[in-house]
Order: sequence, then C-alpha cells, then structure tokens
Amino acid sequence: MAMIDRSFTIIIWIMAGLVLLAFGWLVSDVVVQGAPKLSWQFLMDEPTRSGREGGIYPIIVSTLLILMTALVVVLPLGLGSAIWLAEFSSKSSKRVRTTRLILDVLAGVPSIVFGLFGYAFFCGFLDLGFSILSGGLTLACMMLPILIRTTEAGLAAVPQDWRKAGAALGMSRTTLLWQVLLPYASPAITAGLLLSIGRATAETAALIFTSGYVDRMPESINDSGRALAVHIYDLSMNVVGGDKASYGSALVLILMVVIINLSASTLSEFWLEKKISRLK
Amino acid sequence: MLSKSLTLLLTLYIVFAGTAVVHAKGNTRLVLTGSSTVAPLALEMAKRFEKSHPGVRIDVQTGGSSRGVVDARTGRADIGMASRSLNQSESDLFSHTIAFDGISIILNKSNPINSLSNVQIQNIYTGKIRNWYQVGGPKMPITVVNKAEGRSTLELFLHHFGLKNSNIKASVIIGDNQQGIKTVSGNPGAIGYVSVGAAEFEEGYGTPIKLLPMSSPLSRPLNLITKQAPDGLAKQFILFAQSSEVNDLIEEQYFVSLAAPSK
Amino acid sequence: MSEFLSPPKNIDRWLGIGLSMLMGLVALLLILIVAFLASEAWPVIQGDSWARFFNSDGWYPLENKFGLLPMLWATLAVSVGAVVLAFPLGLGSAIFIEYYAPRVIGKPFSSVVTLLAGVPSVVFGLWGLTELVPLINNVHPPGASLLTAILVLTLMILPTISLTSRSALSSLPAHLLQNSAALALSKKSMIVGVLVPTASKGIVGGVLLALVRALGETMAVLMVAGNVVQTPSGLFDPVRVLTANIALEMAYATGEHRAALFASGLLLMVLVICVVWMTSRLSSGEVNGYD
Amino acid sequence: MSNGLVKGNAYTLGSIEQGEPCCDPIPHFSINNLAVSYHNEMVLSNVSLEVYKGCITALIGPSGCGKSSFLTALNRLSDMVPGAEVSGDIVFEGENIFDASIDVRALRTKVGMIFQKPNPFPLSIRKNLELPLKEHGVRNKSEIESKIFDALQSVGLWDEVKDRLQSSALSLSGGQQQRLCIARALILEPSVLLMDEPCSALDPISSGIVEEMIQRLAGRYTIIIVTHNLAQARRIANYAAFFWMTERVGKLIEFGQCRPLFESPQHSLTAAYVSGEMG
Repeated sequence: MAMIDRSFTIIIWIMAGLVLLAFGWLVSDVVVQGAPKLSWQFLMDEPTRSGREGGIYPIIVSTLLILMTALVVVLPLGLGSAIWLAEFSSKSSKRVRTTRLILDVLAGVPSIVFGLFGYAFFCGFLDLGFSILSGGLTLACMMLPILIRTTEAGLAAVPQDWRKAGAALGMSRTTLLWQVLLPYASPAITAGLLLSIGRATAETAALIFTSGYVDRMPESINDSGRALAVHIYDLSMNVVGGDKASYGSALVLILMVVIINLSASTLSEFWLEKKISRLK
Repeated sequence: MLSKSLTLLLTLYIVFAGTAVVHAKGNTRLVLTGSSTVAPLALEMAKRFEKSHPGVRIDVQTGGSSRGVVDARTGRADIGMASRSLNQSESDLFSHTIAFDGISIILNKSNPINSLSNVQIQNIYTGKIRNWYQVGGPKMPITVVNKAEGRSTLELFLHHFGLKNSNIKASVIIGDNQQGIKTVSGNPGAIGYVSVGAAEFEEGYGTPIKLLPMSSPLSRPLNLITKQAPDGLAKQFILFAQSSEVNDLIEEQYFVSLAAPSK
Repeated sequence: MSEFLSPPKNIDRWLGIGLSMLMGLVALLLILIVAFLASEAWPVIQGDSWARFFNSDGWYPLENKFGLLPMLWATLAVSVGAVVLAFPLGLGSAIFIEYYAPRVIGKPFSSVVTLLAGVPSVVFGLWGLTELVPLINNVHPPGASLLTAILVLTLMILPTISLTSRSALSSLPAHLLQNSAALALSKKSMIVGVLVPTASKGIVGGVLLALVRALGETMAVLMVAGNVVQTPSGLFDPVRVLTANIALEMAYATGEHRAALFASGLLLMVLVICVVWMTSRLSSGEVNGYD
Repeated sequence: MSNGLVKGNAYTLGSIEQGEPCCDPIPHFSINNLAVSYHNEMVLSNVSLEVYKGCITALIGPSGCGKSSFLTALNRLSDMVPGAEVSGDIVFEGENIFDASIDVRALRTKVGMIFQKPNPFPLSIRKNLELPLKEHGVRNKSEIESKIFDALQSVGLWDEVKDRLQSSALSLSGGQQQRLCIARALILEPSVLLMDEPCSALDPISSGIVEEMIQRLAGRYTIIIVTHNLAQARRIANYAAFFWMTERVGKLIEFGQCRPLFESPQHSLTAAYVSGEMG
C-alpha cells in the first residue's frame, strides 16, 4: 500500500519534471538565441532592413492593440454565452446541445481557415480593410470557444448548495451570479482567459490575412499592423538572415505573455479575495 | 476592483478607437498584397518611397502569390505581388518584373559530394537513387526535400529537369526557403533546392549547407501586378521599384536586380 | 447540474434573453464560417466530383488528383498520438500542482504551464525543426516525421489539458478531500479513486478541447511533419496533415486547386464534428435531481 | 377544530384532539391532496394536513418517502427541480401558493428554508446576512446593522462572532454555519421556517445547540422540520406527521399531536416505526 503510494508520488514528480524539462529546453533555446538581441533599443525602435535590424516597437503596439480589440469583443460575448449555457438554459434541451456542439467544432477550426474567413468577412464583406480591427475580430472568433468552454466548466463546478440557498432566500439569479457564482468561479474563468489570450498572442496564420504585415506605427485601429507572431514567422521563414531578430522577438513575446499572465492572475486573485473568503 | 479596471481599460480603448474613426483614409494610400517572398522587399521599397513622397502611405500585405493576383483583380489591392509569371488564365492582368530570384540545389555541408549531373538529380528525385554511395558518396540514405504543390520554384524545378511532380519520391516537403535551408542544415543526407540568394547568405553566415554548381542557372521573376495599365501613384511606385534607386534593397534581400538579370 | 436556480424575476428574464442573444451571435458565427468554407469548396464538391477526394491515388492537384484520405489518416494519427502523450503528462502535472507540489514550487510551476500555452506555434515549430528533427534524423532519417509532429504537438496541447484539469480539480468541494481522508485512503487512492473521477467531466472537456486544438494546429506541424502525402505506416514516416496542406498550398493555389484546399478544411470540420459527437455520446448521462 | 384533517386521506387516523393542545391551533398552511412527481414518476401522493401557526411540526419516516419533496413544495423550490410536477392545493396565509398571481420571491421571503448541509455563501459572515437584505431592498446602513444584530442574537451567535464579522463564513464550525444559515433566513423576517434535517450533518454538541435554538424560535415562527432523529422529534415537536412508502409512492400515514402519536399511535405502521421495529 505504502509502496504504491510512494511510487505514485514518484511518477507524479517525474511527470512534472518531464514537463519542466521540455519547457526548459524550449525556452532556453529561445533565450540563448534571443537574449543577445534584447535591449531597450530593440524594444523602442522601428524595424529596418525587413526587421533584421532595428527594433520592434510598432509591432509590440500593434500586437497589444489587436489583443485589446479581441478582448473587448470576446469578454462580453464569451462570458455572456458561458453564463447563459451554465445558468440560464435547460441543460437537456436540444438547443443547448446543438450550441455546445457548435462551440466544440468552432474550437477545432484551423487558424488558417479563421484567417481566410476573416479576410473574406471582416476585411471584405464588412469592408474593414486590412486593419487591427479586422485582426482583433478574427482573433475574437478563435478565442470564443476556449473562453466559453472553460467559463462554463468553472460555473458548473460551483457547488449547487449556494444556488439552493439563493433560491430559498428569494434572491434573483443575477445577484447570486454576480455576488457568489462568478467570483467563486473566477480562477477557472481566469485560466480560460489566459489560455485564450495565449492562443491569441501566439497566432500567426489568422492574422497574416487580416491585420496584415505593415510594420510601421499604427495610427488607429483602422490601420494595418503587424503582430509579433507574424513578425517572428516572417523573419524566420521569409527574411534571409532574420533568425536572430526572430528569436529576439520570440523572447519578447514570451515575456509579454508572462506579464499578461501575472497581471491577470493577480487581478483575479484580488477580486476573489475581495469578494470570496474561501478556505483552502 | 476587476470591474473598475476593466471599465478604465474599456474607456481608454474607446477613446483610442474613436480617434481612429476620425482618421479618414486619404487618397494617397497604396495597398500591396501577395507573395511572401516579395513582401519584405516591397516593404523596404515602400519605406524608401514614402520618405521621398511625403504624405504617401504604402501598406504592404503578405499572404502568397495567388492572393496577390486575386486581390489585384478584385481591386482589394492596388498592386499585387507574385513570385511567379502570370499564367494563361491571368493574361488579362499586367505584370511588372522588379527583380529575379535564382534557384540553387543545396546539400548539407558534411556531404562530400560536390557536384551532381542533371541525370543524377533526376534519379535522386524520382527515387531511382536512394543512397549517396550510388553517386560516389558515403553510405547514407538520401533525404529528398521537395517544395509544396503550386509553388513557382517547384514548377521551375520540374520544368528544368523535365520531371512530373507525381513521380517525385520526396521525404520532406517544405513551403518557404528558410524551412528548406533549416531542413537541409539539420540533416547530413538531405538534398533540396532554394533561392540562391538565401542559400548564399546562409552559407556565408556559417549555416552548414553548400550550394551545388548548376549547368544552367534557374530563376524566377518577382512581379508586381496591376489590373489595368498603371497610372498615378501606382505607376510612380512601380517605376520606382524598377529603377536603379532600389538596387541596394534588392541585393539586401539576396535577389537579383533587373540591371543584371541572370536569365 | 445548474438547473436549481432562483426563480426568475424581471431582471433575470432580461439577462437571460440578452445572454441567449449573445449565444445566438456566437452560433451564427460558426454557421457563417462553415457556409464560407462550403461556398469556397463548392466548385469541387458539387455533383459527384467529390468522390475523387477518396478514390484518387495521391494528392497532385495540378494533375487533377485529389486524394485526401492519406492526409485524413495522418491528421488522426498525429492528433491522437499527441493526446495519448499529453493526457497523462497534463493530468499528472495538474495533480502535481494541486496535491503534491510545495507552495514554493507549485506556483511557479503552474505559471510555467500557463506560459507554455502562450508560446507561439511558430516558436514550437522553429524549435522542433532546429532541435528535434536533427535529433530524430540520427535515429531514422528524414527526421521530419509523424513522431516529431506528435512530440511537438504534445507540448502544445499539454497546457490546455493541464490547466483545465487543474481548474476541475481545484473546484472540487473541500469535504470530498476530508471525507476520503477520513476513510484512511492513501493519497494515491484518494486521487485516483475519488478526486479524479469526480472531476472527470471537467477533465474530459479539457482533453476534448486539446484534441480539437491538435486537429486544427497548423504552423508547427507544417514545420516538423515532413509534409509528404502518404498514409503513415510507421512513427518515422513523414506525413502531411490536412491543416498543413491548406497552409502549404493556399498561397499559390488558384481555381480548382484552391477549392480543393477549402474542401480539405471542410473535411477537417467533419472530423471535428465526429469527435465532438462521440465524446458527447460518451459523457452524456446522469441528471441531477433533488431529494 | 381539525375538521379538514381527515378528508381524502384514509390513513390519517390520528386526531389532534388527543391530549392538551400545545399552542393555538390556527392553520398556517392548509395542504390538500398534494402530490409530487419527478419525470412522471409519482413520489408522493394524496397528502392533506394542516400546519399550525407557531407550532413545530416534525415530519418523520424512512428515507425516500417524500418528506423532503413535501417540504420543497411548501416554498415552491420544487419549481426549480427539473422534471418535478406538483399537484393539489397549498393555502398559505389565505392564498393558494400555486396561483399564477403569487410572487414566488415574496413567498420565499415569508417561508425560509434551512438545508441539511449548512450552505453559507463563501463570503464574510456579514455579507452572508447583508446580501439577502440588500436583495430585498433594505439599504439603510443602521437598519442593516440592527437587523444583523437581531438575527445573530436570535440564533445565539452574536457573542461568538461579533468580533469577526468580516471573516469567512466558511471558517465557522459546522454548527455555527448552520446557525448562521438560520440567521440568514430569519433576517428576512419570515413567518415560517422549513428545515430539512438541520442537525443531521452536525456533531452531537452542535446538534444540541441548534435543537435548543429551534425550540426557542417556536412560538415566534411556524417551524416544519424533517428529522430522522425520533428522539429529537419527540423532544421538540408539537405535532408530528408520519410518512411511509407504499408501492414506491410516499404517503402520509398519520398526523397528530406529537406525544399521542408516539405514545399511542393509531396506525400499526406508525406503531412499528416509532417503536423501532421497522424503518
């Protein structure tokens, strides 16, 4: 018995070790090759010679703007849909089951198809042109299924007792949702949000066709702007001798994701602490 | 707390987006879309052009030669970019060559083979020769690197060696040049074909690849495409892109300028 | 689960209506995407010409051969392989964070996993191409292969499984832990016998999300899989997946070739629908009642 | 006095006229021919009885005989259970609670409910009490304060928690949590408290405290309590209703004053159950 328990512990540690190892390999590769390029100037300059020299300032700005655009759309739409699915719909109804199917399928659409769709629909049909706006909207489409699924799962995991308690006190679902359910589910929601932000910042194929390739400073969200992932892809695949700058940009992108993750989880923990006093 | 910071962010964003709408698109804007091979070059040309023509904005987009052709035809772009010649169904469009891209066979540096005949290359690509010792090299299986269907370099290669794509026995199929170079540099038994300029740069840079001398040079044109005979700003830019003012930019991207065409 | 709700008063009704409209918008989006795909693929799927997707030998669109089956098998092999590897690792690391790691290790470890989710696929691809492919080439050329694609994809979907499993585990009610501890269960039996099964719904959801993501992943697989159109017969065979097919050739495709690429996108959607449908069949069941 | 009692229920043999009346037997709930089914499967049928104002009515019987279903029908929480259907009449304070004109939320503020497992919200102690108040329109700060004080006082929790109202309700012991839940129900000033085995998840000492408190609340509130603890029912209840399952459907077997029902049951099933021979 103790033997089994012991070996299980060892297996779990080994698994964690493996994950860490693979990650370490990947990241150290990026850090070793990208660190020499990293400097204040690299962050603050415009790119020159197709990005081989100069910096990535306009690209960082474009990336953040695209992400913001996507979030502005995805947060209300995604959280709203998830709340409807988890709290306001009857689970067994056909409509809900169809919706779920649709979401799962949406999660599996290859990013390049999203890109081509965004190109035809947002850039073309809605006449938004190749712009940060089009790119953000396309990304939003990709993020939706991830955010909805994880938020829904988070809400479903909230103990039923509190819904009963709320009902017995004659409270509205809205109050209960806002005061109890959402705060309690917020770690799961944050995890989902981070997952989808991660996917969005890492996205290349969908953005090449929508937000575009222009590497100058965007003046507005109607301007085309190059995202970091697109920049990395272009440097490593199309620009001869772009590898160094490519790794440098990859390092910046990873750092950016770290910062976003940290601030999001801090924010959500703060909210949690404020609302919920949970015992762990 | 969360809701407050969200509101703040949202407000900032809306203010920003609001100013966006005020920025009306001027008519001094030119949109180029298409080939990912041409795009980095066109982008640099555009930057230089913008400098000498204040107020003009040129947006260069990438996405592939076919996109360049389609966008030029539908008018979504003022100028398309293609790293190939127009085919018959596209003869209604106008193409303007701005540079050439040569193609070279590359091997891994550790491979002692220094030249291959056309017949040997044919046999390697059709799978009749599968090991380097059959052409006088070490005992080592050959990794044949081919390009994906539709790419102009593939067509050029097939045409030059009189091959059919369905007869080629490839071990790896790649998209872009750099992927080809990375594949060959990481594999001692690999053979592939990529842009000369890219290969020369990487070889000089220390990447473990080597170029094989070719009996006759292979090259493809890099084109700008318009729907009609160009006029106005588009015409100015195309003429600029074909002028000697941009030779240094072309060389920087390891292409061959019009002044010294290789074909 | 969540059907035990307070009675609707007006605010609830309006909120419900508003939310369902949002949901409708999202559903509309997918329908738009599928319609878009279908309309682009229409030239090659109308009439009975779609049959050539399944009976052509090989994929040579310029020679009018449109065999998609080898790529379908390759897509399945790569995705299932990646999930088989990523599932134990992902679940294991979630268990590690929740129940084994001391706090000083657990927190950084979990941020590492989240971070992994944000690494762009190009970087995974680049790393796979320059580090993993040469390594595997030493074992069995050409290196770019089914195995490489599986390994790279494993790393890419691991965070999805790990993060969703973890949030499923962490939202288990505390009394469950106490109860099983009270039964003097060993930690392992507690986790394997009680906690993981109870959280299984969330975990399965995460695995599904990961599988579907694996099916749809493009850039990284394109860079490491070798992209030769053939039915995989071994781990070291180079293969081409459906998404890579689109990305590789779309840039240069015109006419029927282009339409055929959209058809391969459509086929991928059909695949995803099958997977989703099967999972929903597997996990459907128990209705929570009262009393 | 109890003329409506027997109608439509052949099993209800007991009569409240046995023994001294313990309190004013003014009907607070009049239940007539109540039946509950889930997904078309009948779990409780043909229940008629009256619940008297200010009295404690204990519902006893084995598990699964429909006691909890009966209880949730009284504040229409059963509406929310998927597949649940309730038929019959329940008249509460002069109105049939199944009338379309009934405001269910208002009903639930008048009929509070306590669950088997303490379920305070994962908020601070204060917020647990504040939330329902604010939800029902109490905004005045000092009014909220005094109501919180009153509610905690009446469950005997004030002295225990007055210094840590900001700390998590989940940090309280099980018994304290349950009393907090009762305070949370009381703060809306209901006239009825429904209690679904409120002590069964608690340790004996906490259980004793809660039981004592329930007794103190009697008189001010009408209390209906489901309990498996016969001794407890006997100690605290004025009236008792015995449920039993026949042919997989729950039925009310006997209803009457508590002591007579335990000491001289009219029905053989009741006699067997209370003596411990069966159940």
